[in-house]
Amino acid sequence: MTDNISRIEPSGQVSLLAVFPDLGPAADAIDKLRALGISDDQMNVISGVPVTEAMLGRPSQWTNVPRLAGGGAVLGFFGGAFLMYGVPYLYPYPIQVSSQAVIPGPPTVVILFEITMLGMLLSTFLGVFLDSYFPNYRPMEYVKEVSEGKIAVFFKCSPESKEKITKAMTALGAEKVEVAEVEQL
Amino acid sequence: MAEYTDAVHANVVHEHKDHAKEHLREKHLMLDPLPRGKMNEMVMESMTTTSWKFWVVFGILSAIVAGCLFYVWGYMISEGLGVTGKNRPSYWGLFLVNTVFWIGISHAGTFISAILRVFKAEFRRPFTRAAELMTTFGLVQAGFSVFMHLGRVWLAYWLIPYPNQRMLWPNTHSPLTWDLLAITTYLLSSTMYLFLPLIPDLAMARDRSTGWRKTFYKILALGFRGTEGEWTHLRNAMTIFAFAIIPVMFSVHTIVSWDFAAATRPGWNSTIFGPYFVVGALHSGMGAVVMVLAIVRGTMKNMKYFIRGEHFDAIAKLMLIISMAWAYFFFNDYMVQWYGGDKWTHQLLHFHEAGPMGWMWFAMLIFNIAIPWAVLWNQKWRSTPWIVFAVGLLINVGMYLERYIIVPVSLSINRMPFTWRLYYPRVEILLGIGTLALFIWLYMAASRLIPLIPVWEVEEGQMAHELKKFGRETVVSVSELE
Amino acid sequence: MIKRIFDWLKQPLGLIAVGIAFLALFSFAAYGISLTQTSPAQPIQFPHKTHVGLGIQCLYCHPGAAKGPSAGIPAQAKCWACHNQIQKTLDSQQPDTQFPLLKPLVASVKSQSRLQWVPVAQVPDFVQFNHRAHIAAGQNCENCHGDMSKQTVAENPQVFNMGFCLNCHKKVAGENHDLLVKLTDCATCHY
Amino acid sequence: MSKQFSRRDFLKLAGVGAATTAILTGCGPASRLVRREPYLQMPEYTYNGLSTYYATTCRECAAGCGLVVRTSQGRAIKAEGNANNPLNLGKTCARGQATLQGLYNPNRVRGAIKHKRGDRLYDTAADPFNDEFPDAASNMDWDAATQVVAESLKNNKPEEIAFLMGMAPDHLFDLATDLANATGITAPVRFGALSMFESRATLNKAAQNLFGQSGLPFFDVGGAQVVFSFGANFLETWLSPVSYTRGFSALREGKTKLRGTFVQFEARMSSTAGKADEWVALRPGTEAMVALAIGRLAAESLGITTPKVFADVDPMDAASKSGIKLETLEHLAQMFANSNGALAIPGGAALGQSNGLAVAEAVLALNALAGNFGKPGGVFFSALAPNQTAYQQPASAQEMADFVQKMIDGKIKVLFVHGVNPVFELPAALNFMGATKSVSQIISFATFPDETAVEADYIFPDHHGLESWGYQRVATGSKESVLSGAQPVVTPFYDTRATADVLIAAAQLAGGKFASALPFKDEVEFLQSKIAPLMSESNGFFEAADINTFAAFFQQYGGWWKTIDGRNVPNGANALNRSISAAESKFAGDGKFFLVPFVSPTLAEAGANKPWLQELPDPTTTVMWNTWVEINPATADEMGLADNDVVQITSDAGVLELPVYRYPAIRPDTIAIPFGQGHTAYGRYAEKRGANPTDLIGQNYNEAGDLAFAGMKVKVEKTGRKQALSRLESLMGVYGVGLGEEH
Amino acid sequence: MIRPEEIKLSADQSGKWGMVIDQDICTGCQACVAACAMENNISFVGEADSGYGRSMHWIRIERFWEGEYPEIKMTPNQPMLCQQCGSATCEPVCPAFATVHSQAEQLNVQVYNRCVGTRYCANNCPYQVRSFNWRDYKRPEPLPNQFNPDVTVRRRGIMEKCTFCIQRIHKAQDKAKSEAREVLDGEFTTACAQACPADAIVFGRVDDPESLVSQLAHRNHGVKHLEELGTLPNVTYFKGG
Repeated sequence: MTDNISRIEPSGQVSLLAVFPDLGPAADAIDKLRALGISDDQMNVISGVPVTEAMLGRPSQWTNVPRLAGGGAVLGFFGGAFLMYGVPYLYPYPIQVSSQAVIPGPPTVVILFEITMLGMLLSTFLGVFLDSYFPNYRPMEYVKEVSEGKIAVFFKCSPESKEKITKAMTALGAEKVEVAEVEQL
Repeated sequence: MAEYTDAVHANVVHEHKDHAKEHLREKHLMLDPLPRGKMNEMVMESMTTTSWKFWVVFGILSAIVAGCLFYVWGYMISEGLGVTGKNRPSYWGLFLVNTVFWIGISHAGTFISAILRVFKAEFRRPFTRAAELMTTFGLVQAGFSVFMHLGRVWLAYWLIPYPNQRMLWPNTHSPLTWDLLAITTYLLSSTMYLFLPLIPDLAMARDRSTGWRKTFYKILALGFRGTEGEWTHLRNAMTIFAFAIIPVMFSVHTIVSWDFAAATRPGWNSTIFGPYFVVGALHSGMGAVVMVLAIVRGTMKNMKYFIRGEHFDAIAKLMLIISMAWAYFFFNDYMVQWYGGDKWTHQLLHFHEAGPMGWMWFAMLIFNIAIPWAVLWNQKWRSTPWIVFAVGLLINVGMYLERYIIVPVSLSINRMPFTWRLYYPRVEILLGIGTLALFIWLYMAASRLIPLIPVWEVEEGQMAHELKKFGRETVVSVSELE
Repeated sequence: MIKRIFDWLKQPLGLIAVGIAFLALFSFAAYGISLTQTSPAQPIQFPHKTHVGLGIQCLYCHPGAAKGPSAGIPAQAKCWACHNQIQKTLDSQQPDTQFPLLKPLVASVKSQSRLQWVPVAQVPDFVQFNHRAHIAAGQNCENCHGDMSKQTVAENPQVFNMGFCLNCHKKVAGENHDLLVKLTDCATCHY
Repeated sequence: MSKQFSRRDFLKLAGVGAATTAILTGCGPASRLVRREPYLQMPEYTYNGLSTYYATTCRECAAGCGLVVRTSQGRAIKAEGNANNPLNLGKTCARGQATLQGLYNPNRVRGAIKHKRGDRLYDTAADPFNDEFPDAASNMDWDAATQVVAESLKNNKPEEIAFLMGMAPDHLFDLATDLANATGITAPVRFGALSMFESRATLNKAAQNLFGQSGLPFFDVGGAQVVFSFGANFLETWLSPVSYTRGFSALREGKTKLRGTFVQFEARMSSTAGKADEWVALRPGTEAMVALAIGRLAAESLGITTPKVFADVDPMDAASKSGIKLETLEHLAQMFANSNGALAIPGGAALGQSNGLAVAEAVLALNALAGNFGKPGGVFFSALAPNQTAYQQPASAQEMADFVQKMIDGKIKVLFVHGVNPVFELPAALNFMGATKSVSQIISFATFPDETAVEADYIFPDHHGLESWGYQRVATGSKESVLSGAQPVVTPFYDTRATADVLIAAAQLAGGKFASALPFKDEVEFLQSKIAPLMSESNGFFEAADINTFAAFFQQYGGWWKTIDGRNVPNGANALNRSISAAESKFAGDGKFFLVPFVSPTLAEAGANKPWLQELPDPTTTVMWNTWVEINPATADEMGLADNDVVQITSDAGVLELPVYRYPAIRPDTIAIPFGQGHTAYGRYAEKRGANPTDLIGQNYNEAGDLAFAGMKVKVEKTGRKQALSRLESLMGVYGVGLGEEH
Repeated sequence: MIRPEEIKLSADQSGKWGMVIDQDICTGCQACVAACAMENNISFVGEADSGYGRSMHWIRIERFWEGEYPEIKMTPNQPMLCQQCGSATCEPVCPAFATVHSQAEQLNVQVYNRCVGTRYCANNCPYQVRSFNWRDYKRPEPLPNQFNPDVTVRRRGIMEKCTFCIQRIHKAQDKAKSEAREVLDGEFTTACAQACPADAIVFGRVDDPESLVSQLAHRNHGVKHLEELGTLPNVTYFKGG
C-alpha cells in the first residue's frame, strides 16, 4: 500500500512535501523525482480532486473494493438463502399461511435480491475503509493547501539529497517544498 | 448542450463570439470556473452565514416536531390508534400515504446521484448531494410513518429476522417483510452513498474551520487526506454504489407497490403497480428536488453561483418526461382495470371519479399531467426557478393525492358493501405535518453542518469542461476524467 | 461552553465522575431487572419442604391440576382441616410461640379473612394452559415447578416462555407427526 | 363484601391487571402484581378452573326462558339456554345473552338507601367508559330497612298500601298476593311496557268475546302453511320471541311439508315483516277492515256463504281505504283460503288502536274461517302454568290510569314498587310522575337506579335475577305447562337482599295478621311451599317423594313442566256468527303522520343499561346506541330531510326531537320510533341517550282498556340541526349515499 | 420436527370445522352477535366509535334492500363472520406470523400476542370480518368479572376475529380425550349457533360426511361467499326463499 509510506519511516530518510498549483507541474515533478532516483513507492500524491494515475503518470493503484463488494454480495446471498431455506427448518412447528408453500417461490427472489444487495453495499462501504486504512485519526503528513485545489507530492529522500530535490521542485513550479509536517487530522 | 445551440443562432456573427462566450459562461457553471479556494470559501460561507430568519424558522420547526410529531405520537401510542381516523374498512390511512409519499420523495436523490452519474449527465454535479440528502431524510420520515402505522409499535422489532426463544422468524411471504428489508437496504445504502462523496468535502471543511466545527468535521472526515489510494477506493466504491443502488431503488418502490398489488382488493390487484409506483415516485421526487433547489438557491449565501437556471431547466425536462411516463402508466392501469369488467373494480373506479373524493381524482390529473405539460414546454419558464418550484409543488400535491386515492379512498370500497365507509384523517394530519417539519428541520440542520455543494465534484467538472472550436462555432466539450 | 465541559470531563476527577454515573445507572438497571426475577413476598413463608417431607402429595392440596386448567390454591378450610389438629398450630397462639409461620393462618381463620397469595408459576393471559392434559400425559409436577421438597416458598425454576414449552412439546411428540402438529400448533395455546 | 366475591382466586386474572401482567411477564415473574385469594371454604363440586353450570330462569323479560349459567370461581361467565326447558329448548335471545351485563352492571344499587326524592343515585357527569363513577352509598342496614317496611305495613290502613309489580318474577307476585289476600292490602298490580305494547288485555278480551273463555291465545306458527300476521312482531319482543322464532324456523324449513308462506300486514316493515314473503303496507287503522275483507274474499274463494262476521265489509272500500290494491287483497284471500293450514295472528301496533279489539276479533275470526282451532298450525289457548288456575292478565293501561288516579286521590299512602319502572315505561301523559307527589311513602326494590327509584323514599335493592330464587310461569310459547325455576348462580355481588326475604322478615316484624300471612323462615321456604303441590301432579318432567328432593330437582333442571300437551282448544263455534265493526280507528291529534311506536327488539323496555345491548345493531336499521325516527325517503325528500337531520315531532301529548332515518320500508304517511331509550336515570349506559316515544302518546285506549299507542297523528318539522346516528351498515354501500349517482 | 415439505397444504384438505347458515330462517335477531360478544370477551366501543365503523362484532348481520316502496323487500339476513378460509388471504400478508393456518384444527388462527398491528390482514380480508382494537376499550368494574377465562382479553393495537369458538373446541376435545373417545357431532357448538333461536346456524365437522353440518352443506343450494377468489371458505350459506 502506498499509504504505508507515511507510517513506515526508514531511519535516516526525510519526508518532503512539494506543493504544486496545477496538475502539469506536478506530473513533471514526479518524472523529475523518478529521475532523481526516488522510486514510485516512495512517492505519494495528495490532491483535492480525484486525480487519476494516468494524469500524473503514476502506476495504477491496487484496490480490493470490488472484491470485497463481491464477497459481501455472496455473504448477503447466503444470508438471504438462510432466511428463505434455512429458517423454515428451524421452526419446530409447521407454519402454514394460506395455501402457499412453506418456502415460497417468488418471495424468495425478492428476499434474496434485497439481502444480496444489502450485503454488497455494506461491504463496499466498509471495504473502502478497511482497504485504505482509514478512518485514521493519527497524525499524518498533510498540507491544507490540498483542499484549496493544490497538488501535493509527498516523497522521501535521504537528507543529503534534500537540498537538491528542493531546488529541482521549486524550479518545476512548486509553491513550496518543505519537510512534511505531521498534522493531527 | 441544447441550451448552447438554442442560444447561439445561425446568424451569430464573428464579432459576437466573445459575447457568446460570455453568455455561455454565465449560463453554465461548468464553464464559469472559480479557483477551488474561492469555491471552498463560498461553500463554507453558505454554511456559516445564518440569518435570524433561519433561527426563527428553525425554532418553529423544532416546536412543530416536538409537538406534532413526538408528543402526538406518544399520545397515540398511549391511547391507541383510536385517535386516528381509521376504521373498518379503511384500516390503512394517512400514515401509509405518508410512507409512500416519503419513499417517493427519496427516489429523486438516487435518481440524480446514481442514474445521472452513471449516464454522466454533467448538470447533476452541483446538486447531487442536495438530492441525496433528500433521499436519506425522506426515508427517515417514511420509517417514522411506518412505525406510526403499527398498532403495537413497541413490538416492531419482531419484524427483524433474529434468532429468538420463540423460534419464530418474520414471515417471508408477507410483502411487508419484503418492504421492511427493502427500505432498510435502501436507507442504509443511500446513507452510505451520501457519505462516501461527502468525505473529501468534510476534509475540506475540516481544513477551513476552527472550534467545534473543526472537531465535528475532523471526526466525520475520518482522517481523509486525498492520497491516491484513498481516491481510488472512493471512486471505485462510488461506481459500485452508483450501479448497485439503482436496482435497489427500483425494487423499493416496486415492493411498496406490492403491498397494495399483492392484496386481493379491487383496484389494488394490478400488475402494473410496480412501474407505475416507481415512475410516480420519480415524479414527486423530481418535484421535490426542484423545490429544495429553489429554496436553497434563494435562501443560502453564494448558492446562485452553484445552482443556475440550466439546472432547473434540465430537471424540468426530466419532470416533463416523467410526467408523460406517469400519464402513460396511469392510463394503462385505468384502462386494464376498466376493461377487466369486475363489478367491484368498476364500482371503485366510479367511486374514484364521482364519489365524495372525486375532486381529488381530478386535481391529481390536473396537477400531475395538465400543469407540467402546459408549463414545462417553454424553455424560459423551465429556467425560471420560481415557476419550476410552483410546478414541483403542484406535482407533489398531485402525487400525494394519488397516494391518498390509492390508499384510503380505495379502501372505502370493497366486496362487502355493508362495510363501506369513508375515512376522515384526524391526528394523522398532525403527525404528517410533524414528519414534514422533521424533514425540513433535518435539512436545515444539515445545511448548516455539511457542505451542500460537492465542491470537489464541481471542480472536477470544471476541470473537464472547456470551449472548443468546431469550425466557426464554439461548443462545450467535456473530457473524460474518470 | 461544551468544550469546557468536555475538558473538565477529560481530567481524572471528571473521569471518575463519569464512571460513578455509569455505575449508578447500571446498578439501577440491574436492580430493576433483579426485582422482576426474585420471588415475591408471600403472606406466609410457606414451607413446601416440610409438607412434601411429610409425604403429602402435590395433588392433595392442588387437586385442580388433575381435573382442569388450574391447579389452584387450596381453600383455607383445607389447610385448617389438618392444622387445627396439630399441636404446633395450637401452640402458635401462645404469645411466646416458636412457630411464627402459623400465626397468619390462625389469624385469617379466626377472622374469616383470606390470605393474599401471590402466584409464582404463571403464564401470561394470552397463553391457555391446561394442567389436566399435562398430568394426563404423564408429566410430573417437578418437571415444570422444580423439586418442591427442596423449596420453602415456591420459586419459579424457569421462566415459562414459549421456548420452554416448545422444547418439551417437541421432545414429547418425538416422531409422531400428528402429535407434533397438535402440540406445536399456535392454536393449541393461543386463542 | 363485594370484594370477596369479585376477587376470588381468579383462574386467569381479570381485567386490566391481566393485560399489564401479560406485558410484564416477558421479564420474569411479574406476579407480584396479582394477588390470589383462596376460597375460605371450597364449595362442593367446585374445582379451580372448572366451570359449574346452574339452571335458572331468564328475567330480562317475563317469557320465562330457562337458562343454564356457566360459572367459574364464583363468577357467572356466560348465560346459555336451558335445553331441557320446553319453552326455549336451549335457545336464548340477545337480551337473554346480555343478562350478565346487568349482573355486573357498574351502576347497581349497592345497598339499602334512604333517599331524597329526585336525588341522583350516581354521578352522571363522569365519563361512562371510565372506572371512576361513584355511586350513591348505602346509608342503612337491612335491619333498619326491614323495620321501615314493617312499619309501613303496620302503620297504614291495608287498603292504603299498594304493590306495583313487574311481569317478573311470579313467585314474588304470589307472595305479595298472599300477603294482600290475608291482610286486606290492595291486590298487587302488575304492569310492564312489554305487556302494554303487546296489548295482552286486548288479546284476552277478544278471546273472551269470541270463544267465551279468557286466556292467552297460542299461535302454532311452526305447523302452519300460510301465516298472516296483522302487526304481530313475534320475532322481536311479542309474548315469547324465542319460541315464536322457533315456530318461524319450522314454518320456513317446512320440516313436514312445504316451505310455509308468511305475510305481514303493517304500516312499517318491522324486522318480523322483513322476513315475510309479502309485506302489506296497509294504512294504520284499517287492519280490522282488511282482515274482514280478506275473510269475505276468502269465503267467496272457497265458495261458501259469507259468514256473518265478514258480511258487513266491502272489499272495494277496504282496498281503497287501506291503500292496498284489490287484486292484492284477492290474491291474499285466495292464498289464505286455499292453503293447507292457514293461520292469522293479531298483535303489536294493530291492536294498539282505538279499534284494537275489533282488529283482534276480526283476525281471530279469520282463523275461525280457516278452521284451525286446536289443529297443528292453528290457534290454541296457551297451556296454563303448573300452579296457576286461570290466566293472570297484567294491568292494562286503562287500569294503570285508574291506579294513578287512586294515587292522585291520596288513596294510596304507601307504594311498594318492584320489577317495573313506571316513570319510564308508562306514557308521560298518564302522569305517574305527578301522582307520586301524593303518595307519602314510596319504597322501591329496584336493582338498578332507575327513574322510579329516583322518585322513591327508600330503595331496598333486590338481587339481580341471577342472584335470586324464584320461579316464573310460562304464559305462552310452549305446548306444555311450564314453571321455570330460578336459583342464584352466584353469591350476591352487593349488599342487596331478596325482596321476598325483606317482605317475609317485615311481616314477621309487623306481627299479627302479617306474620301469619307469611309464616315462612325465608324465601326458599316460601318457594318450597309453592312448588310442593306439584309433587302430586302427574306427567311431570321428574318426580320426587319428598319436598327437598323435589326442590333439588327443581333447581337442577331449572323448573318443572309436564310432558304432555297442555294447550286448550278454543271453542270457535260462534266466532263467525258475530258482527265486528269494520270502522277505521280514530286517531288523536291533527298531524300529517301516523305514529308507530315499536319496542326495540334488542333493548326492549329494560335493556338500555347493558352496554352490549346498546351496541347491538337494530335488526332493521342497524342503529346502535340511539333512538331514531323512521321516515319514508320519498316523504323525507319532500320535506328536505336527509339522514341524521333532527326533526321535531309534535303530538297532542308531547314533543320529541329525533334524528331521521330514511327508512325505505315504511308508508310515506307514517313515521316510526323505537321504544327502549330516553332514560333520565338507569345507569351510565342508559342515561341521556335517545328519546322515549311514549312521551308522544296520549291517554287513548281501546275497548279492552289497552293503550292505543299507535293511535296518534303527529306533526314533523325540520329543526335544521343534525345528529349523527351510529349505524353498523354503510350508508354508501346499502343506500348508495355519497357514491355520486345511483349505482 | 416436521420438515416444510411434509406440511399438507390446506388447499389439499377439505377443512375440518365448518358452519352452515340458513339465511331463510335467520331473523336477524342479533342473539348470535350478543352470544359471541359474551363468550369471547369482545369489547363494546361506545356510540361514536361504533358509528365510525369501529365496532368489534365478530359476527354481523347484513341486510340490504331490494326494490322501492311499496314493492320493497329486505334481503335475507346474512350473518357474516370469519369464513375460516382454507386458503385465507389474510394469512400470508402478516409479517409476524400472527395469523396463520392451524394445521391441527384447520382453522384460521389469530395469535393475539404475536400481533403488531399492521392491519394488513384486515385489509386483505375480502369478507371484512376482522376487527381491530383501536383503543383500550374500557370495561369499568365490575364488568370484567364476566370475562371468559378461556379467552384472551385483547388490548389496543391487536387484530381479532371469529375463532369458531376454538376454546370450546379445545374443551370438547380435552373432555373427549379424558374419556378416551372422539368428539361427538353436536356435543358442543359455537356460542352463536348455541344461541340462535331459529337454529339458522349449524356448526360441526365438515370432514365427517355423517355430521349434521356436512349433510346440510351437501344440499344443492348452498353457496359460499366470494368463492371465486379461491379462498376455500368453510361457511356455507343457504339463501333460501
